Amino acid sequence: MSKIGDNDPKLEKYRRMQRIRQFEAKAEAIHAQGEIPGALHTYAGMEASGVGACMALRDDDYMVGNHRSHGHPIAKGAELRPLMAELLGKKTGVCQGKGGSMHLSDFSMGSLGETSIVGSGGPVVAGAALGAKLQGSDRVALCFFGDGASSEGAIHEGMNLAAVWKLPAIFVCENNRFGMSTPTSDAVAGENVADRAHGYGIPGVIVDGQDVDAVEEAVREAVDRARAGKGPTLIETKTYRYGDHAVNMGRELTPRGPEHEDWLKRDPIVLYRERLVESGIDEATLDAIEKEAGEAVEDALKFARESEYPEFAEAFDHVYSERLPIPEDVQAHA
Amino acid sequence: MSKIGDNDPKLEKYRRMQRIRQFEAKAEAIHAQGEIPGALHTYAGMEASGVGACMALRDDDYMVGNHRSHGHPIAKGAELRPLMAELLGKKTGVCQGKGGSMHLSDFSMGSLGETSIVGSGGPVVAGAALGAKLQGSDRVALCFFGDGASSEGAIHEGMNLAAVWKLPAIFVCENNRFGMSTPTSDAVAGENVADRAHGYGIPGVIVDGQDVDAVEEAVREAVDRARAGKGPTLIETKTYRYGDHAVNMGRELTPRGPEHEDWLKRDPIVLYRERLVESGIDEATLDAIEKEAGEAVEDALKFARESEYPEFAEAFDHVYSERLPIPEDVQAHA
Amino acid sequence: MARATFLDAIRQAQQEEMERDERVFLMGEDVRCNVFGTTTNFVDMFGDERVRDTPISENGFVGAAGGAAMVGMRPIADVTISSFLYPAMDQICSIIAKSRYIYGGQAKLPLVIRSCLFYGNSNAAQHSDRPYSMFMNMPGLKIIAPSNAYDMKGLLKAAIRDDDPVLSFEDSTCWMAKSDIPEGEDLVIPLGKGDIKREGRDVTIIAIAGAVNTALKAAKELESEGISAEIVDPRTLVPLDKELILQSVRKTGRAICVDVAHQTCSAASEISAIIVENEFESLKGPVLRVTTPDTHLPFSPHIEKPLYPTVERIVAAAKKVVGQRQPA
Amino acid sequence: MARATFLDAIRQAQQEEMERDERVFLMGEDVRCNVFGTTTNFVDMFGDERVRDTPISENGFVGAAGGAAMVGMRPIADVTISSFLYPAMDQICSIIAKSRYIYGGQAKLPLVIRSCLFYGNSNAAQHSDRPYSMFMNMPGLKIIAPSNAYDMKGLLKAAIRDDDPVLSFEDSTCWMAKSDIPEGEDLVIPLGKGDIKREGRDVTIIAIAGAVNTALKAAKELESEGISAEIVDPRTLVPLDKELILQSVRKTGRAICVDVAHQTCSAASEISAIIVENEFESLKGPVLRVTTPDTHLPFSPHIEKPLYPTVERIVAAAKKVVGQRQPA
Ligand SMILES: Cc1ncc(C[n+]2csc(CCOP(=O)(O)OP(=O)(O)O)c2C)c(N)n1
Ligand SMILES: Cc1ncc(C[n+]2csc(CCOP(=O)(O)OP(=O)(O)O)c2C)c(N)n1
Ligand SMILES: [Mg+2]
Ligand SMILES: [Mg+2]
Repeated sequence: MSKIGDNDPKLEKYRRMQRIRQFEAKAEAIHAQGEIPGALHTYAGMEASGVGACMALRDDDYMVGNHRSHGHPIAKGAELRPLMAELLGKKTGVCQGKGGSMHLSDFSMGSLGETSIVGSGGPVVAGAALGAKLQGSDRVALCFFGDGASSEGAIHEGMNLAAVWKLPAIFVCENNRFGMSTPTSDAVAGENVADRAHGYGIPGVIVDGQDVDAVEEAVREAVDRARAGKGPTLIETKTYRYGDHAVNMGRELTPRGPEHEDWLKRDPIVLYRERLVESGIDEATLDAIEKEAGEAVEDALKFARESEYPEFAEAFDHVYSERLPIPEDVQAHA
Repeated sequence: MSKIGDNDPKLEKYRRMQRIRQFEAKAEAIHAQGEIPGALHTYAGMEASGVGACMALRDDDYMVGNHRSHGHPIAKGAELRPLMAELLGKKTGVCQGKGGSMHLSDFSMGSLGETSIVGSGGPVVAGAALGAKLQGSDRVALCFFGDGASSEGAIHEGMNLAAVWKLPAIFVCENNRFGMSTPTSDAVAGENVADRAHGYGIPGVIVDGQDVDAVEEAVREAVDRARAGKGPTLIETKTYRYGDHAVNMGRELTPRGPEHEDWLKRDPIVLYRERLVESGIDEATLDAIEKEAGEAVEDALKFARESEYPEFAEAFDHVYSERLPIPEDVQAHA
Repeated sequence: MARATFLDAIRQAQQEEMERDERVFLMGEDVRCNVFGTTTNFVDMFGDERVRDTPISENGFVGAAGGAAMVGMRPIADVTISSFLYPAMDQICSIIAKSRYIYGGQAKLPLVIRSCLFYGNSNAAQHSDRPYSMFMNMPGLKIIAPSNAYDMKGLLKAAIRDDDPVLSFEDSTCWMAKSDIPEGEDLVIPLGKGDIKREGRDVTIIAIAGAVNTALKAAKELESEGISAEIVDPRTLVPLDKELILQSVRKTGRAICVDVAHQTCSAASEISAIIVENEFESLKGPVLRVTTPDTHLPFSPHIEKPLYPTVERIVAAAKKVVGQRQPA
Repeated sequence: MARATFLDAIRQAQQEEMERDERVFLMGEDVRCNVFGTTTNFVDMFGDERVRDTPISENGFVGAAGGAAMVGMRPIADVTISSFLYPAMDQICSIIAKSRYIYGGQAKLPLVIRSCLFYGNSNAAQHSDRPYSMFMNMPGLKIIAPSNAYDMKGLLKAAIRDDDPVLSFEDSTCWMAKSDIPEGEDLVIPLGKGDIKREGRDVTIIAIAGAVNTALKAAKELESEGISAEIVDPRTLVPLDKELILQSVRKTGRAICVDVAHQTCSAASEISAIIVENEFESLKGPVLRVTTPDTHLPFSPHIEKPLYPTVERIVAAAKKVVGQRQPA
């Protein structure tokens, strides 16, 4: 399926941000109507962070994300159908209905999980980078984690491990100013999460998380360093989430200050579109991409809706390599 | 029991270092003969670190240490009898024979544990400091941990918690150049552990760990800061352990480089004695203190040897506030 | 008496104990914003020194609860969802459970670690744990797992007053259920005392936390089929009221253990082992377990829900044991 | 055939599998210096990329084993002493046990987490844990707990070749005991197959890890008193060879579960529950457990040693169950 401006990385960035935004808008709407079970943590406002970072990666590079999991796979280039089907708990979902909204991880795109245990991606990324190194490949592994996650021991241990072993890892802290309801400054000591890098003797970089090019550039530098065997980098993208911690919760958890409006004015997609237009791309192309993204979302939803739910026996698959025996009394009453 | 030069903090520092050195020399000797069960991790070479730090504390300040637990309580002023009795597994031991060499913790001296799980003191110290703050007292809490321990998530979490809450805590990393057999540089990313402080926005101080006065001064400054409500400090004492990771193991674990001899030349007790003599203290006084320390160790050993072992039923005390019921079949064959 | 939900019972217990004893304080992630409704107006009432939002570092703040307890405070650490106990496992097992012992009684750790059992609602495997049996294997911890609002309040108050560390597992399937709760009165249920939730003659059903309510429904259905089930709710898992369980089994001669946790090495397994060890002579049939099989919990609701113990499975198990020796 | 110790069996298994498959590598604290003797000359043979000393960060390097496995490696993570699994609990439970499932089979985690059961030698409560039953409650992990050098080698090789994560619990009381181990031959013992360590008629003793050796001694003593004990060694705790256990109980009609772990929610409890659930009709007496009581382990050897299952306690338990229905 060829797409408008295929192979143009500039347009690709726009496309992916659009896909994230529209995918989630749809998801939020049908979640409100009860079509998606469980909690839904949206990435709206943070698209430049994920897309900028992933555009600096190769398709075969590794990536681990977190509970706010919709943006990362789309940023890395994943198909929307299996993602939407996963949100609906369908068998055709990217995780066969086992993972849901917090775990939209597409391994075919180099993902190694979107893990909903805060901070738990740190060691995994160090390990993936170690694996790449031991295999003599030049792949790198990138970890998305939140400002709140920086307080977890797992992030510290992952960074220390990567730094001491000079592993090809990139740690991207998406600082969206809150961990659930708690402002970053109430939970994270120090001015910037990136300042932690100093203690590990690795570069610490702060970047405007609303500027997809700036994020891409910072990550690209880190990727080059990593591929050259010079070890990890810690990058902090200063960004903002528009929605509450999770959407459709019936009450507001996150206290918003006056800066809320300022952030809305610096919408990453609007900013980037302006830049593209300034650089000579015509509005019609961008409109077409936007429309195409909307159609892809609709297509994904249709696919998801028409897909089957998993069968009960599948609940016993993937605990181990072979299906677990199903206890008789459970089977009898399922 | 009055002691030579009582109330003179200068002599007290010398005394405590002597007591540690001689207590451990005796312990090592009788451990070699099988009189002390379990592993024995000695503090020889590191006395200035513990004594300097503890001399900057008040008796009622809190402290948590680690598996290398002999030095800290003596540095804080503990009696030797219960410590030696503990090494021998006696009922009169400071932990009633439950803790042994890795856990010489005297709560009457403000200790809140010498915990042998590497790094696990970090959160405890943050909590003790929080407790002091909530109680409106001006006590501070100090955490001794090793260079190796700095890699543990628990240390990171404890420091972040203390920093974000501006707790009266002091983190003293005793960098003795190895974690078991592993050189610090192979396990700990960054030049200095103290550099981690930057990431938490707290002071990070490096101090000569062989100079008891320098350690005391650095810790005193941190204590003043803490009591004034200005939050924690991370201090790294650059020091060295003379013995292997644990003594009497039958083989050498730690690879020693040529710097071994240099460290021996900078023995903290010898250095301090020279300074005292230069400052006008006469040798006889210092000899007397040394002798007195030796006698105290002998007295402690005699006490320990003459003490009873705990009774079997005591194995069921202190799991909870009340003694556990002893299963009949266990009791019958004990 | 006033009707109150399970969640409100938690709030009441915390509030009353914080009013009663200023050493009690509360910390956890997002407790100020009152995510689940157990800290309504707490910041106003107690100030934000005693109602503390923590960094996202469970090992850090749970361990800090241990440290604060050692210096004379009585912390409540709110770990929200039980799955987040794993990052805190070391401080719970190495420090909190063991410090009193390892230091020969010098340390005291009066603290409560609260977390909810958050299963059954499409939260997927990383958020659906019911890990209490892991902690039952670790001496030094007391454990409560109440099944209704009344017990929740009384046990939580007892836990906060207890001089030992207590883990409180709060079943989210019970959150909205209401009980009559005495007002003003001091409702404290001693740790270690189980409760007969329903008397019966033919079979003893020992059920844990939310499973008690499923078992009660099953008992009704069994009643209509002429089988009289006694429902025993241990309420406290450590210490466990063995005598109450054994007494009931002596009477009925048959036992079923119902537990929403994974089967292997579950509380249900433990109770079964205790029964057969002590009441073999009374048993007229096998002790059966109705548990969640040893698979993870999937997101998709259609395949998640049938994994937990259901009324049907309990009824079938009861018929199996009762039928075995006493055909209808 | 050559005599080799349990520790040497571990070394052999690791060496042979590292020679056989270059995806296998080893990491842990101080593995290069070969603390316990399971990595003798490994750095020379395999280089220090494949034999890695880690920082002291169990959650970090155990999780890194998970990450490395996901990209196609087959790591062995050496966590030295089982007590240090607690800091790594989150990566083990949330990532390693669950990733294959939560991602619908996209993730594969072939890795081994080794640690020893380091009890009985005055190491005090923080270093004496035997926590396997905690992990038995967590689906997605396989668990081996061998009792002799032969089994150790064969099971560890199987574990390294297995496509799922395996926890290897290595009982330090077995370290120095020797077995005949076939040389050159490829000794691989399939996970999930138990072993009858001694045949008998009157009572089945299911024992775990080091307890197998205590049980074998007890069996000798029982023999001299006219009681014939069958010793069943499950060897693998997950998956558990239930059929072998039940078969034996069908024959003897009596069962004792011996386990050096704390009693509550132990493997012994689980095995007891399985037996009574499935073989109630065969049972001639109660299933008894001989375990370590639910206290911590003290440093002082005089009070530590009597806490573990002893020959005397096993003999007494056997006499109790055999005597009950079949007086001498
Ligand atoms: C170990 C753990 N603790 C707590 C939670 C509950 N939780 C889910 S998301 C979240 C906030 C995370 O904040 P941050 O890392 O900044 O990511 P954000 O949600 O802001 O993108 C919390 C506390 C969790 N999932 N895992
Ligand atoms: C969590 C944990 N992991 C591993 C160990 C084993 N161990 C005991 S001491 C030690 C080295 C500690 O090094 P460091 O912190 O530098 O302290 P030092 O012994 O050098 O004083 C190790 C690895 C332990 N006790 N706890
Ligand atoms: Mg955030
Ligand atoms: Mg060290």
